[in-house]
Amino acid sequence: MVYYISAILLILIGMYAVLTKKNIIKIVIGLSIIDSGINLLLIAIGYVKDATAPIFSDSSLKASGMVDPVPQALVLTAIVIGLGVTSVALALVIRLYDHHKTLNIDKIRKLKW
Amino acid sequence: MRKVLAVLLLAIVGYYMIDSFLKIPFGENRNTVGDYYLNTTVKETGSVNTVTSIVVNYRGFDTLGEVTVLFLATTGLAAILFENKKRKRRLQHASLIVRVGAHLIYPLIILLGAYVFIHGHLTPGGGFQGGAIIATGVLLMFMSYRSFEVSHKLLVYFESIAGIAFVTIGLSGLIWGTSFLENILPLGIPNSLFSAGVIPIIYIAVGVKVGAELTGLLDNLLKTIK
Amino acid sequence: MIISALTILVYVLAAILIIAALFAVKQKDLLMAVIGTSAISVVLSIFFYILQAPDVALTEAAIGVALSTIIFVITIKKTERYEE
Amino acid sequence: MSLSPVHFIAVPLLAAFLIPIIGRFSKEFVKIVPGIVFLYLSYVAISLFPVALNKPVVEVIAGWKPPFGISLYYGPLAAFLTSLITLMGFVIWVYSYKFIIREPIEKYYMLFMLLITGSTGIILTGDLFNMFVFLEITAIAAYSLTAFLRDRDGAEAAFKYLLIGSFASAFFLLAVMLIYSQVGTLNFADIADKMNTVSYGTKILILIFFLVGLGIEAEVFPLNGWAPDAYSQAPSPIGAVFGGIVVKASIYALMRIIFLFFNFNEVFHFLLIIGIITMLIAEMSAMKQHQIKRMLAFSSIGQMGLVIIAFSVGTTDSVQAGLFQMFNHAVIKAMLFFAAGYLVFHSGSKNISALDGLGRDKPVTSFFFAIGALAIMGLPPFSGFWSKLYILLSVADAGLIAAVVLVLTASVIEAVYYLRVVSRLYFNKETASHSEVRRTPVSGLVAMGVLAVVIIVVGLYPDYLWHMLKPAAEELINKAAYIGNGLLK
Repeated sequence: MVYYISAILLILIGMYAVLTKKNIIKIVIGLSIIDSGINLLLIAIGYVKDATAPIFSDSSLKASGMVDPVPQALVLTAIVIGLGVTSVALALVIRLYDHHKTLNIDKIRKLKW
Repeated sequence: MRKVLAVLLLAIVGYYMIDSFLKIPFGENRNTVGDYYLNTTVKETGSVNTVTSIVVNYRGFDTLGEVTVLFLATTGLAAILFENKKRKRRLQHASLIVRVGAHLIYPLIILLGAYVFIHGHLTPGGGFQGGAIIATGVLLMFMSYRSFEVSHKLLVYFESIAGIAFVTIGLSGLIWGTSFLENILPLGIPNSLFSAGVIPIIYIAVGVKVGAELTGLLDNLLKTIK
Repeated sequence: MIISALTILVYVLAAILIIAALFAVKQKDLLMAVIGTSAISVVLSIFFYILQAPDVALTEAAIGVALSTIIFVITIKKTERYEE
Repeated sequence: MSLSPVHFIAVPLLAAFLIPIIGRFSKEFVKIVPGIVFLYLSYVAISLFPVALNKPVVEVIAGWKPPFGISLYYGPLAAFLTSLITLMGFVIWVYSYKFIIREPIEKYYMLFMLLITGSTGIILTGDLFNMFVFLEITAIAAYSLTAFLRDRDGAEAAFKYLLIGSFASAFFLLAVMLIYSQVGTLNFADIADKMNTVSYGTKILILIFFLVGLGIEAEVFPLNGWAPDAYSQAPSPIGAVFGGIVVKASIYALMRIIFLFFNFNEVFHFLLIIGIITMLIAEMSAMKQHQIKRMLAFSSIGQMGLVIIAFSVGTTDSVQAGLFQMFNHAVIKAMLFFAAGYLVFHSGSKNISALDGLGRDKPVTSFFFAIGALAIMGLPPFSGFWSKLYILLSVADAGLIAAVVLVLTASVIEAVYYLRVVSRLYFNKETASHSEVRRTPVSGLVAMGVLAVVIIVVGLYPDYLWHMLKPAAEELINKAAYIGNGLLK
C-alpha cells in the first residue's frame, strides 16, 4: 500500500512542478518525476506477496510463486522511452537557451499558450 | 493564482487516482496473461528469465519500438543541436589519478556491459542495461581525457547495422517461419549460454545499438556550444 | 503486531523518496535538484529490487541514476545553474 | 516472401536505419530512399486491400496466439488508413524533395520515415501497450520535426508540444495500467471481451484518462493548445504531416478504443458535445488569425471537431461519412499547407496581409490554394462537398437538428475566412513588393497537382470511395466481429 501512495505522490509532485515552475529545466525534472512515479505504480501492481523474481535460475522454483512479469517488461520499455523524451526535451532546452539566454519560461514565451 | 489553480487541479486528479488505485488489492495474484508466460517460458522460448522472454520474444515488437525510440531520440537530438561547423568538447583535463583510474576501469566497464547483454536470457539484465553500462564507460573516458574521441563514423555503422540486424532477424522469421520476429533457431538446453534461440542474438544487437546510440547522444550533447 | 525490519525499511525509503522529490522541485540550485532526482532513482531501484523486479532495478540504476542524471548535468553546464 | 501487413511498419523502419549508411556514400540517394519506400508500400497496400476487404488479416508477431503475443489487425479500416498514410507520405516526400534544403537533410528523412513507422504502427497494432510505444515514436518524431528549422519560435513550439505530449502519454500509460490491473490482458480484442466485468466507475475513470491521453494528439478541445504553434512553426511539409498523418492516426486510436471498450450512450453524447465545442471555438479562433499557417491550423482543429461529431452519432452512415471527411481533410489540408508554404516563401512574410495580389505573381500556386480553399469549404465540384453533405445527412437522420445547424454555422464562418484569403490573393492590389521572384519548384507543383487531381476526381465520382468506406465503418462499429477475429476464434 505504501508503494501506491508514494507513487501517486510522486506523480502529483511532478505534475505540480510542470504546472507551476518557471524554469524549463525544472519542468523537465518534473516530467521525469512523473515517469518515475508511473513506473513504481506499475511494478507495485504486478507484485505478489511472498513471491520470487520471475527467473527460473533454480529448478526448485515454481511458476505459481512468482510475481507477474508483464508489468516488469512494460516498465523496462517505459523507462527507455522516458529517457528518450527527456533527452529530446533537454536538447530543446539547450536550443531555447541559445536563442533567449534565459531559462525563464515567462521571458521565452512569445507564442500564446 | 497559478499555484492555487494547479493545486486545485491536482487535488481533483489525486483524489480520483487514489480512489481508483487503492481499490486494486496489493500483493495479490490476479489472473493475468503473466501466468501463461511463467508456465510456458522455459518450454517455449528456452529462456529462464521470464522478463527477457517477454521483452524479446512474446512482446518482441515492443522492444523493436523501444530501440526505435532511442534511435529517434538520438536522431532528434542531433537534428535539434545540429551545427554546421565541427565542435570540440570543452572540459578540463582531469587529474592524473582520475585519468589512470579511468583508463584501468574503462575496459572492465565495457566488458561488464557486454556480459550483461550476452547473459540477458539467464540473469537479470539485457540489451538496454548492457548498452547503458557501455555508454557510462565511454562517458568516463570523455570526462577524464579531453582528447578522447569516438569515431563518429564507427558509431553510425554500429548503430545502423545493429538496427538492420534486428529488423532482418524479424523479417527472416517471416521468410523461414510463419511470422515476424519468430524464433527460427533451436531452443537449446535451458540455463546454458547457447540457448533460447534468437533471444541472445537480438539482445546482442540491442546492446550494441543502445551502447552506440547513447554514446552518440552524450557525444552530441557534450559538443554543443555554450 | 510484529513489524519486520523490511517494513520499516520500506517506510523509511518511502519517506526519503517523497523528501527527495520535494527537494528536487523546491531547490533553486538546479544541480542540487538533479541530485534530488537521482536520489529518487536510487530509492526506486531499491524498491524495484524489494518488489522482486531485478531486471527493472538494474535498468533504473543504469539509466535513471547514471545516464539521465548525466544528461541533466551536461544541459545545466551548457545553460545556467541557478533558478531565478 | 509473402506480403504481410507488418511490412508497413518494418520497411520504413529498415529505411530509417539504412539512411545513415547510405548517407556516407551519396547524399542525393538519401533523398530518393523515402520515395522507393512509399512506392513499395503502395504496392503492398494495393495487393493487400482486397484481402482485407474479404476477411480481416490478423498477423501474429513472433508466432504467439493473440492474447499472449502482439498481433496486428489489418481489417478494412486499417487498410483504408494505411493506404491514406502511404498516399500522404508519398506526396509529402515529393514536396519535401526541393523544399527541405537545410541541413541535416539526412536526419529530416530519418525522422520522417520513423514518423511513418509510428503512425502506421498505431493503426495496425492490436495491443494496447504496443499502441503506446508507437504513439511515443510518432510523438517524439513530431517534436523533433517541429524544431527542425532550429529557429527560436520552432524550438519554443516544439517544447510546448513536448510538454503537453508528455502529459498525454503519462495519462495514456495510467489508463493502460488500470486496464491491465482490471482485466489482466493487453490485447484489444481480449480487453473488449472482458470489459463488462469492470465496474462502471472505474470504466469512466479509464475513459477520462484515455480521453486526456489521446485527445491531446487528436486536437480535441481544450487540449489542443499545442497545435496552432506546432503547425505554424514547423516547416510547411510537416504541417501537412500533422494534418494528414499524425492527427488521423490519433483520432483512429481514440475511436477504436471508445468503440471497443466504452460502447455506451453517455460516452457518445459527451463526445458529440466535445466535438461541437471544438469545432465552434476553433472556427472562431481561425477568423481572428493574422498568420496564414495559424489560420490553417485552427481550421484543421475545426475539421477534427466535425469528424468527432460524425463518429459520435455512431450509425454506420455517420461513421462512414466521418471516415470520408478524414480522407478529404487529409488531402485538402495537405494541399493548403503546400501552397501556403510557397506563398509564405514568395511573399517573405507569414502574415495573410502580405499575400495581396500574389494571384497574378504566382498564378499556379495561388490557383492550387484557391482549389484547396473552395474544397475545404465544401463547394460542389470538389470532394469536400460530399463528405460534408453526408455528415449533415447522417446527423439529420439521427434527429440531431441542433447539431446540423451548428455545423452549418461553422461552415459559414469557415467560408468567410477562406474567401478572405482567396480574395486577397486575386482581387487586392499588390502592396508590398515581392522581392523574391523565384518560381515554385517542379516537385512542389507535382505534389500539389497530384492532390488537386485527387480532390477533383473524388469530387466528381465520390461513389467509389464512398462504397469502399462502408466495410471500414462497419468494422469500427461491429465490436463482436472484432473480438472474434482478433482472438482468432
